Amino acid sequence: MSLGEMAEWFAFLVLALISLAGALGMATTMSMFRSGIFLMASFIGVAGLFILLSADLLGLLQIMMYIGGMLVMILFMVLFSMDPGGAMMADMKMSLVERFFSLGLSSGKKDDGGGDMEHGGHDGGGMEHGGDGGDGGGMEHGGDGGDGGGMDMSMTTPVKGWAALLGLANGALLTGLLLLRPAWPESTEQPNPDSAEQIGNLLMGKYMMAFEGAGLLILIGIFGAVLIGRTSRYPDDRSRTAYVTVDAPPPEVEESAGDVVARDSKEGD
Amino acid sequence: MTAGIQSALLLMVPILPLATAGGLALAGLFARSGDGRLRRWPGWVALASSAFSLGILLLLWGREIEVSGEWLGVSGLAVTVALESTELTYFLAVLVASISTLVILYSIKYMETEAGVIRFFAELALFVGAMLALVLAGSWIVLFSAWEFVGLASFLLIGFWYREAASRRAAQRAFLMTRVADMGLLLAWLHVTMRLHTSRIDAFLGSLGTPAFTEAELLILALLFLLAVVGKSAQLPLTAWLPAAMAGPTPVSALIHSATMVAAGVFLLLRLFPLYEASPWALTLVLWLGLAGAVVAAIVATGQNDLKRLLAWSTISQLGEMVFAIGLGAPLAGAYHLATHSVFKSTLFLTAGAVDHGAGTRDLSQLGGLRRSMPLTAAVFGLAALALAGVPPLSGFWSEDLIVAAAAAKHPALGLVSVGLVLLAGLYIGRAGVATFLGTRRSPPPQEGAGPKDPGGSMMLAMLLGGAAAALTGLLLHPAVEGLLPFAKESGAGAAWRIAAGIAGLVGLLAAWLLVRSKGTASLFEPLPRLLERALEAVPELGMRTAEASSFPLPRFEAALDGGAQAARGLVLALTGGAQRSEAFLDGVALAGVRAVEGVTELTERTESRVFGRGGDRAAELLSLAGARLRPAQTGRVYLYTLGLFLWTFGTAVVSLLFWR
Amino acid sequence: MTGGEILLRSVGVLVALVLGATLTWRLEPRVLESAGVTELGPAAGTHPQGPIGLAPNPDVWLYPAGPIVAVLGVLFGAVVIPLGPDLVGQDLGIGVFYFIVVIDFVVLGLSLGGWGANVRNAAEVYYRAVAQLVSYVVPLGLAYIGAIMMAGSLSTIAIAQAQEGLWFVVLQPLGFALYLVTGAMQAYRPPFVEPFSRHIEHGVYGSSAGWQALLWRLSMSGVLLLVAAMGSVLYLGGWNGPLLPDPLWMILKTLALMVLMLWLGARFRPLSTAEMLALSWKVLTPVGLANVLLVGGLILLGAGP
Amino acid sequence: MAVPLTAYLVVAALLFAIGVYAVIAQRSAVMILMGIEVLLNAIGLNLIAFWRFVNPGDYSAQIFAIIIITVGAVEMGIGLAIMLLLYRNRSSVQVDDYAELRG
Repeated sequence: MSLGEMAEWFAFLVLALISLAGALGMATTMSMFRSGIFLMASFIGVAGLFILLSADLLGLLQIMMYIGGMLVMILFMVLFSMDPGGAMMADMKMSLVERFFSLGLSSGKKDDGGGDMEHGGHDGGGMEHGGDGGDGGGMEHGGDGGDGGGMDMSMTTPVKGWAALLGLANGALLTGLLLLRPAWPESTEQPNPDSAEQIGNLLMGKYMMAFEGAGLLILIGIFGAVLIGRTSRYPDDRSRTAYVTVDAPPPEVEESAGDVVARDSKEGD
Repeated sequence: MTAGIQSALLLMVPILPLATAGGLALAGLFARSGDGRLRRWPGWVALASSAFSLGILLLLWGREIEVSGEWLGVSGLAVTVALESTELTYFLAVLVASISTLVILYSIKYMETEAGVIRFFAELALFVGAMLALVLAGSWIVLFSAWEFVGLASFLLIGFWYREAASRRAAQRAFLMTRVADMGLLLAWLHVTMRLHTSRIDAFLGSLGTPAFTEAELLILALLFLLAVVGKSAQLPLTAWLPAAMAGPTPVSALIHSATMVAAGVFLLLRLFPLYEASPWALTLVLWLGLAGAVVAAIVATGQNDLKRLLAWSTISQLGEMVFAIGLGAPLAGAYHLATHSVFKSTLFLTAGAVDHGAGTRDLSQLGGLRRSMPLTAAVFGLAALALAGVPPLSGFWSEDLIVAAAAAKHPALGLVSVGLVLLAGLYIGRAGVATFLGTRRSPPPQEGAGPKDPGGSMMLAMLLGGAAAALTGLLLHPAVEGLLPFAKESGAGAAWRIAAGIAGLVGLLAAWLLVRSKGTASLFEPLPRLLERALEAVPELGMRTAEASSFPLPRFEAALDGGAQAARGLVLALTGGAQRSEAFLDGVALAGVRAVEGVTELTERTESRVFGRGGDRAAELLSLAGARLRPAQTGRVYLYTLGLFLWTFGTAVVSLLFWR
Repeated sequence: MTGGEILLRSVGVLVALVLGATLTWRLEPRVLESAGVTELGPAAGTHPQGPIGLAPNPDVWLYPAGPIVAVLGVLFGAVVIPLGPDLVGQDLGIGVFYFIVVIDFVVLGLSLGGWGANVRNAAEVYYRAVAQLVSYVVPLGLAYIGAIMMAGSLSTIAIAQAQEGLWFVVLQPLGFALYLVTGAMQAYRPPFVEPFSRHIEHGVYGSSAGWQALLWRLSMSGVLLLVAAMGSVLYLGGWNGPLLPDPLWMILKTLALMVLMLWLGARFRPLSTAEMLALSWKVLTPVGLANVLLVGGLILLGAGP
Repeated sequence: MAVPLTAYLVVAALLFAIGVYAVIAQRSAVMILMGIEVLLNAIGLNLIAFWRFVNPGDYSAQIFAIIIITVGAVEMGIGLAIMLLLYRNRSSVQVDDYAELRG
C-alpha cells in the first residue's frame, strides 16, 4: 500500500467516523443544541466524503448550506423547546450511548456571575435589540426547571427501544447485503477535475428544466413558509388558528423571580 | 429603414398595448376616481396605444418582417419566440388594430359614467395587445400564450360587471367552454413541437409536403386544431357561450365577440390552411360544420327578441359562413368575409349599444320608431344592415358574392343553400332594424323626460366612421384583395348566381319589413328557433353534468343521464317540431324517436335506482363497518406511524432478500 | 506535492496569517479611535489575563471548541489568498466558493463558544451572529458573483490575473460598494457590531480568558484581514501594480481597503440586528441583483477582459 | 481509488439506520426534521459514491444530489414555518401533543 493510499484510507476512516458519530450523537444526546451541532458535524463528515469522492463542489455546497441552515434550525429549537441545553436531563436515567454523548452538559445549577443564568434563564425581555426571537425562548424556559415538574420532560417517544432495534436491524441488514455482494460494475474512468464547470454546464443545459423547477420550488417554499409563519394583520382573523387550536387556553406564563432579578440588573447598567 | 428598426417596430405593435394594459392596471391601484372629463384619460391612453400600433403597422406596409429568438433550447428541442409579418398576418393585424381603435374611441364616451373605467380600459388594452400578438405570432408558444391571454381578457371583460350574477355566470361559461376547446390547440402544438423539435409555425407548414407526418397524424392534428377553432369561433356544438357573453358591456361585444376574438378561430383555420388542404377528410368536416353552424344560427337569429343576442347569433352564423368558405377550399373568400364582417358587425354592435343607451332597452318588442329620435343611429344601422344583407355595393356583398360563387362551383345545391343564408341574413337583420327604427314605439320609455336621442361625442364619431367603413370597405378592398392575401382567387361563378346573391338579401329585408308590419315582432319560424336554441344551450349543460358525474359518481350519474337524455329529447323535439310544419307524415317517425328516447331515459332511471342505488348503499354499509373495525389502528401518534412505515420497509427488504440470488 | 512541500506551505500560510492578524490587531483600534467610534466591536480588546471563572458553568465540549473552530475557519480561508501569481497557499479551482464556505466556520465558532459558555451575554452572541449571517450571506454572495462573472473563473489567481489591465472596481463600482458594506457585516466591524456590543459586555470576549481569549482576538482580527484581502483580490486587482513587487502591492491594497472600510463604517451609528436584516433584504439584495444584471450587460457589450 | 465502493455504501447504510432511529425515537418535531436530513444525506452519499465508481464521466448524479439538497432545504423551511404556527397556537412542538386524528 502506497503512502497515498494509506492517506486516503486514513481520511476515509476519520470522515466516516465523524459522520457516523455525529449522526449517532444527534440522535442520542440530551441537549438539543448539541444535537444540532452533532448533526452539523455529521454533515461536514459526509461533505468530506464527497470531496474524497472528487465531488468537491458538492461537498462545499453541502457545508455552506448546512452551516447556515443548521444554525438557524438550532435557533428555532432553542426557541421551541423546554430545555435546549439539556440541563434538566442531567440526572435522568440514560443508556450508555446517551450518557456518552451527553457528557459534560452544563448542569442545572446557577452560576454566580452577577445575576446571569444558565440557558433556562435566557429571556429576551431584557435585551436592547433582542426582538421577538428571544421572547419565545424566555417564555418557555423562564421557569428554570422549577415549574416543569408535572410535565413529561422526555425527549424521546415510548417506542425508543423498538426504534433502536429497528435501526440496528436495518443497519445490519443493509450492511450484510452490501458485504454479501461486493462486486459492482465499476469504471476506471477519472472524473474531470473542474467539476464546477461540468455541473454548471449541465445545470444550464441538459438539466435546465430541473434547475428552473428547483428554483420555482424554492420560491413556492418561501411563499408557503411566509404565508404559514406570518402573524395575521387582523387580530380577529381565525383562519389560521382554527385548525390546531384546542379550547383550553395555553398555560399562563408567570414571571419567575429570576427574570425580575435579571431584568433589574440589566436596567442597572 | 434598417432591418433592426423594422424588427423593433414590429415588436412594438403588440407590446405597446400590453404595456399600456400593465400601466393602467398599476395606475388603477393608485388612481382616485375623478369625475367628468378627468375620467376619460384611461380611454385616451388606451386609444393612443392602439392607434400607435395601427400607425406602426401602416408604416410597415408591404414589408415581410420576421423577429425571432430562441427562448430556450433543451436537448435538441428549440423553443422559439417569433413574430412575423407576412401577407396574411399583416392583413389581419391591420384589421384588428383598426377595429380596436374604433371601438376604444367609442367606449371613451360609452363607459364614462361607469365605475372601474380604468380597469375596463386596462383589460381592453390587454385584449388588443394579446390579439395583435396572436395574429402576428410566428411560433406556437407565442400563438398559444396569446390565444390564452385573449381568452383571459375576454373572461375579464364579459365579467366586467362582476357584481351581477348573470355576468359572472356568463364569464365562467365562456371561459370554461373555450378552455375545453383550447385543449385541442395545446395537444396539437405540443405534438408538432415534440415531433419537429422546433416551435416555429412555418417549420410545421413547410414540413407538410414531406413525410414528417403520417396521413392519420395529419388528420388527428387537423381535428385537434378544429376543436380549438370550434371553441373560439363558437361553432356547433359549442355555441352557447357567445350569446351568453352579451352580458358584458357593448363595446366588448363589438370588439371581442363580433370582430376579433371569435375571428381568431377562423384565423387559425386560414393560418393552417395548408394542413387542411393536406387532409381532405378534415376539410370536408370543416365544410359541413361551418354550413350547419351557419344555417342553425341564422334560424335561431330570426327568433331573437334581444337586439344584442340577435346580433350574437348572427355572428355565429356569419362565422359559420367563413368556416364553410374555408371548407369549400376558398380561403380567400373566408378571409375577405372575415374582414368585411368585422367592420359591419362591429358597427352594428356599436349602434345597438347606442340604442340601448338611448332607449333604455334592447328588447325588440318594446322598441320601435326610433328613426325619428335617433336619425343618425338609424342611418348607420341601416348602412351596416344592408352590408350584412349583401346588398351591392356595400361591403358584405363582395365577400358573400365570393362565398356563393365558391359554393356554386362546388355543387349547385350548396350554392342554393348559401343564397338561402344570405336571404336569412336579410330576414333577421331586417326584422331587427324594422322593429327598432320604423313604426312607432311599442312601449313607453322607462323614465319620462329626455327620451331617446342620438349619442354625442366619441360614440357618434366612432359609429359614423364604422358606418362609412361598412359602406366602403368592399369597394376599396375588392380590386386589391388578391394582392393583399396569399390565397388564389377562385374562378368566379356565373352572373346568375351573382344576381341571385345580390337580390336574396334585398328580398329578405323586404320580407322582414312586411312581416313586422303584419305580425309585429313575433318570429317567423316559431317554435323552431326557440327549440334549436334550447338544444344548443343544453350542450354545456351536458358537458357540465358529465364532468360532475365523473367526480361524484352515483347521484350525479343519474342527473347526467337525465340531462343528456333531456338534451337529446330537446334536439329530437326541435327537429320534429320543424318537420311537423312542413311534412305531417314525419310526425309518426319523430314521435317514435321521442318514445324511444323516453324509453331509454326510463330504462336508465330504473337501472340506476335498482342497480347502482342499492349497490351503492351496500358498498357504503360495508365501508362503514370496516371503518369501525379499523378505527383503533388510527392512534394519532406520529411516531407509531413512522415506526410502522419503517417496519414495512424493513419487511420488504427482508422478503426481497429471500428472493435474492 | 510532496509531504515536505505541504508542510512548508502550511507553515507559510500560518505565519502570514498570524503576522497579518497581529498587524490588524494593532492598527484597527487606532483607526477607530481616531474616528471617534464608541462601539469598538471586536476591536475593543479581550482580557487574556482576565479573571478565571467568567463562564463558571460551561458545556465542556462546546465551550473550548468555539475559538478553535473560529481560528480554523480563518486559517483555512487564508489558504486561497494570493500574495502573487505563485505565492499562494493552494490555488483551488473553486477557490472563491471555498473561501465563502470556510469563513462561515467563524460564525459556527461564535455560536459554539457563545452557547457553550452558558452565560447570558455570551449566548446572546449566538442569536445575533446567526441573524447577522442570515442578513449578509445573500448580498455578499451577489457581490462576489459580479467579479466571478467578469473573470469567468472561481480561482482567486485567475480573478486577479483577469484584472491585469483594469481593476474591476472601475467597471463595477456598485459591486465594490456592496462588498464594502457586506464585508463589514461579515467581519462584525462598525457599524455592524451588534454581536460584540458594549451592552452585552463585548459578547464572547466577556466570557473568555486565557488562551481562548487570545484565539478569539486572533480569529476576529484574521476575519477582518481576510475580508480586506479578498476584497482587494476581487475588486482591486490583487497583486497587480507597477514598480513595487507583487506581495507588497497586495499587502498595501489589503491594508488600504481595511482602513477604508473601518473609516467608512465609523461614519454611521451602530445598527441593530433588525435594522441590519431590513438593510440587507430591502436594499443590499436588490442592489446586488442589479449589479449582476449590469455586469451581465457589460460582458455582453464586450467590456472587461 | 484505495477505498472500495462498498465501504462508502456501508457508511451510507449506517447513516440511514441512525436516521431511522432518530425519526422514530424523537418526540420533538424539530428533531424529526433533523432525522430526515440524515436520511437524505445517506441517500446523497449513495448517489455520489455510485457516480464516482460506476459512471464518473456523467455528472448527472451530482445534479440529483444538488436537487436533493434543495428539496431538503425547502422541506426544512416549510417544516419550521409549520412548527412556528403550531407553537404559536399551542406552545408545543412535541408531535404526540397533536393526536386529534386518533380514531
